[in-house]
Amino acid sequence: MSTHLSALYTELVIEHDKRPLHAGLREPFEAEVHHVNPTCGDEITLRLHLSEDGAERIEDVSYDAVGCAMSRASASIMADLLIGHGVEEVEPVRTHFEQAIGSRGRIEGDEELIGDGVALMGAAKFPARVKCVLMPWKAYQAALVETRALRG
Amino acid sequence: MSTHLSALYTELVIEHDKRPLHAGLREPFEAEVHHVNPTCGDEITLRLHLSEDGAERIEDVSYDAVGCAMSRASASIMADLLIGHGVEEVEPVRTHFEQAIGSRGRIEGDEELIGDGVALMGAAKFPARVKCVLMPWKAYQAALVETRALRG
Amino acid sequence: MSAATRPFDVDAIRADFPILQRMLDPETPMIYLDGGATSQRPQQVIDAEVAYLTHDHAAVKRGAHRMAGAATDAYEDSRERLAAFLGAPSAQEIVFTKNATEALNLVARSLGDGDTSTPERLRVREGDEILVTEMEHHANLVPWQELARRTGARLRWIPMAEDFTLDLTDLDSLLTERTKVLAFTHQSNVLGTVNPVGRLVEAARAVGALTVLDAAQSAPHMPFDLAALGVDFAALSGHKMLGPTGIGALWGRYELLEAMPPFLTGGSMIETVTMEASTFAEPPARFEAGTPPISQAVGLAAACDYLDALGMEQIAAHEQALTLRAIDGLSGIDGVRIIGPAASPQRTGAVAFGVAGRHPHDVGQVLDSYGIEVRVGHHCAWPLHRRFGLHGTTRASFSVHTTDAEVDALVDGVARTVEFFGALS
Amino acid sequence: MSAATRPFDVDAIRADFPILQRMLDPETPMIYLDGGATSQRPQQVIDAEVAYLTHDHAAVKRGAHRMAGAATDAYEDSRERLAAFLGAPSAQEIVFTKNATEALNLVARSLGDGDTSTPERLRVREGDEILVTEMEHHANLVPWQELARRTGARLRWIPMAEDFTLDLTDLDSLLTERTKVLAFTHQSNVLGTVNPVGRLVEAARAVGALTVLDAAQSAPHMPFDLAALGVDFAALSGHKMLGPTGIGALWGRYELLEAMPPFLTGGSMIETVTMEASTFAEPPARFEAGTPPISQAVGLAAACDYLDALGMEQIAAHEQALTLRAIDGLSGIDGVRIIGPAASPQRTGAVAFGVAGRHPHDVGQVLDSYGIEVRVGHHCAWPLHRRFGLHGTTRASFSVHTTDAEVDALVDGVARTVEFFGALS
Ligand SMILES: Cc1ncc(COP(=O)(O)O)c(C=O)c1O
Ligand SMILES: Cc1ncc(COP(=O)(O)O)c(C=O)c1O
Repeated sequence: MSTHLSALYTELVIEHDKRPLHAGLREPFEAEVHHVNPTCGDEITLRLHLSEDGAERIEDVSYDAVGCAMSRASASIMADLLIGHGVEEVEPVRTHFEQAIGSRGRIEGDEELIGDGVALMGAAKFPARVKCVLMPWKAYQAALVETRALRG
Repeated sequence: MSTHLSALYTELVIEHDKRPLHAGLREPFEAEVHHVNPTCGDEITLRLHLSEDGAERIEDVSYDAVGCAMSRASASIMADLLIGHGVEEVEPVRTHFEQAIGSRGRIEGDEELIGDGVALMGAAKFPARVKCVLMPWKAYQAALVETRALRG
Repeated sequence: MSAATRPFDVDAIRADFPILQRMLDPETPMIYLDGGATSQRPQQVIDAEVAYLTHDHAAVKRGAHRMAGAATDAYEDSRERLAAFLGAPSAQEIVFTKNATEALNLVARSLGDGDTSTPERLRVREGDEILVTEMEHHANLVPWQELARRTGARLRWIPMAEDFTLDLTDLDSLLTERTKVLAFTHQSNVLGTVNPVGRLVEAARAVGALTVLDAAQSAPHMPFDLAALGVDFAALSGHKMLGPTGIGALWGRYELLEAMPPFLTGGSMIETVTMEASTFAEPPARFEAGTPPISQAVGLAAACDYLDALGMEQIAAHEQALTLRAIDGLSGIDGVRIIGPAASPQRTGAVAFGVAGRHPHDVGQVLDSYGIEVRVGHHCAWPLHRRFGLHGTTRASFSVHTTDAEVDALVDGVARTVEFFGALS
Repeated sequence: MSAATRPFDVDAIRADFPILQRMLDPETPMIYLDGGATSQRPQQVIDAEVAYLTHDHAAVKRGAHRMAGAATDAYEDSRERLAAFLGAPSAQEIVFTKNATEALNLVARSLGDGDTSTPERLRVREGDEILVTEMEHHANLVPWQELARRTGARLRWIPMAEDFTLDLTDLDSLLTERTKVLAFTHQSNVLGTVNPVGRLVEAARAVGALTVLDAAQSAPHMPFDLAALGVDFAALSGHKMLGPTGIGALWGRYELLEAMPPFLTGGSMIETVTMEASTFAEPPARFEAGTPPISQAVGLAAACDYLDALGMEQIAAHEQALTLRAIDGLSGIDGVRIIGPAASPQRTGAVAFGVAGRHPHDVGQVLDSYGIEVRVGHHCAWPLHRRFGLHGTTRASFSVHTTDAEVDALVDGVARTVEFFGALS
């Protein structure tokens, strides 16, 4: 097996793909978004539930993801990184993750910040896969915008 | 002066350009057509008058040509070749002229058939000029079609 | 189309394609099995374009100088060359476009743009129907959806049968007196299915409908004779037939083109222009607004020469043998399912397949690590995939330069991919 | 735009253009003064395209394999490169088209195709007005005539003044609350006149009209900064800026592109497709249906590199000096009349002229016999010629590789042409 393959399909990725965390669509939620990757037809439906107290604590991220191992693993890892944290608190995580994955391998993923997310960094060298990995995060961002719009 | 130039602007061409035969628009006529060369904007208005007796004798070809020396000379030479002859009788003239001028110089013009028309054969090597030279002939053909349609 | 003038020797052919020397990484040679998406250009095509550029380039049709003459000749000779390759009755029926997509859009737009001076059969309006098929590439579907939306016409389609061919059972009720156009692909870019052109054309003619053939996948891979096919329009792309990107062609019967309104407007397609109004040139100029893809036309003509020298019969036979070899090999792998009709002499060019429980993106990724470049996803035929409950497929497609060894590497690679994921889970 | 990185040495530049070695016949070297129609490609541009083709070619955006990645990178990097060259705020505002003509058609069609979901300012309808100028190239006139015809909008135009500049006297009454679009050329392809972009943009903004700039003749010949120009859209062609044929570009403000309906439809521009309906991708993908001109984009990026290395300031200065030299020389010849504004620092690139009593076709033919390749006719600006009572003009246009000696040969050639016809008549 060539090296780049083992860097892509790490045990962690396969594990998240097989047993995705927080998968499924749950109530309650404020916003539900549906994103599609037009190149490959992958889809994610994602629901976001924030705390009612104005602190914007992410109470739940539930989702239904149809796609490749990378995109499913990414959704699983993301949900786990987000749930239980404040929106502002996870911003650095999101930003760093996006930067690292978009860097073509120039920026290494910081495990302190993005935890299992480092397992996805093998995709950074494959632009087509970067899109797969980012799709759940784009969906989260869109859901956040909607939720905030809703709450005024 | 380079050789091809003298082959193009022969004395005959210059003569026909300066003192075009049968120029001007005259009555009577059955059909009047207006042709334009979209590349250079050259224009010809041409009127055709055939004998009434069914013999299709070309009684008159009158025209107003705005264009380069080649196209004006061509109109002049054509009118002179056509007037006074039967439509069927001049068909071989027209066909030979078109073939020779479109042949890139492979077919020489036959002076027996096309008279002064041979003076235009220098244009055969210049596709853009071939269009100039052919414009009056195309106008004649169109006028012939119209006249025949009119006469039933 | 003309008789082959060189032996079909794959090693010699491979030597013509400089990119085949490419290594994906220091250990991995490239096995390019994605000619269905875009083909590679042989040195002959590259050289023809460079020769034109270093000797004859100028603006076409607009100049009177000798360079303009040389360039116009090069461009118009390329039109003649393509016409001969396709078996078109006249070069004046060939319109150069930027790709097959533009060619299809041209027809779809023009049919919606007519006015009272346009013959009825070339005007699609409310109450009319447009018939396509469920296997179309988006390029031969979305323009018709848009035409229907703009005009109020109704879009209908011939459904797929379970065996991956068109289900023609209800053709008679799908094709009615209201049908103005039947647009369909010659060969599916996913399944490899070749559609029964003769039968479809006959049925369309019976109701007076125009036929538009998407020949993007067929013209480069089989003996192709427009006169024999009997359609009214055909579209193709240069970059799928060993020619340049940036060029495609629409072929249309002259008497139809002559009665159609223009699509793109601007320089070189006009007859007269005033500030108030313009009139338009005869075809093909009417449909070629602006400076055309001149050097690309020269490259495309060289591609026609290249293909004809090998012989389209020989190319079809070569690619068919590879297809059957691939089907044979892949069917033997547990968990692999061929998406397409059973092996048949009609089935050339491409093999799509699925690996049980595995997303095509992942399959493609693993194959890529072995150097095998195949395409994954819906291949711009999303409705077709949805019809069969698929999110996507993996597709290998074969070219003149593909070898048996490469097909074997594909089969071996797929087997290893299945193992790879088996070991991981 | 960036600072020059190589000296402006015309001999060295000429060595980059292989076609300049061309002889028209054994005695006649070619003097190419028709860069305004299409430019020649330097070896660097040819090489970049060939390098891409022999190393990285594959289909873009549709594949997951490494070759598709390499090709997509090459294509998207070219978009970045062109954006930087033009001073575009974002590469996502660059749409690759086949030429400037398609770019202008794209805007004109899209503005006529909206529905109730389209913002009012991006919808041209009956009662609206479209303003152009009398000096436009057909590419920036006919598409607007057609838009007016299709929608029932009214086409108006800014007339020419006697001094060959736009007559802006009545601008206030021409530009009204009903004006949806003001489309105008940056630099006239015939006269060399550079229009006052700032003033026109300001006036258009004041009435809420969109501005569409035809930059086909300006972007290749002067420092060009979209941000500073302030227009909403701009169109250009690769083949006029030392790049390939078969590629052009539309630049548009992202927020406008984002709200506009697509033009060509098909693969790669969709979001989702079902048989019933489709939704479309974000710009620029939304406007790039089908396989794009990939290797041509790479060539165009190399052309941007080439121009930037020489420096656009330096190029403008060089071409301006040639223009003034030509005007100076030609004005000295009896019977020659310059068609264009008086010599000024604004006037670069092209000189059109007439020879008394002689049709431009004949003038061009004689010049061609001396090896001087100039364009004759109405240069796709027929209304402009008609306005000045001209059937056509002869136009010399200058490029980075044009020398003083070539301009002198032109002047000498025109003098000899006048003599030649004088002697004959
Ligand atoms: C001012 C101007 N606009 C538009 C065009 C059209 O460019 P193209 O033919 O490359 O589409 C040209 C060139 O012919 C031009 O000079
Ligand atoms: C069957 C079919 N039709 C149309 C197209 C569109 O071709 P292009 O992208 O060159 O316009 C393709 C290729 O993508 C195809 O396979």
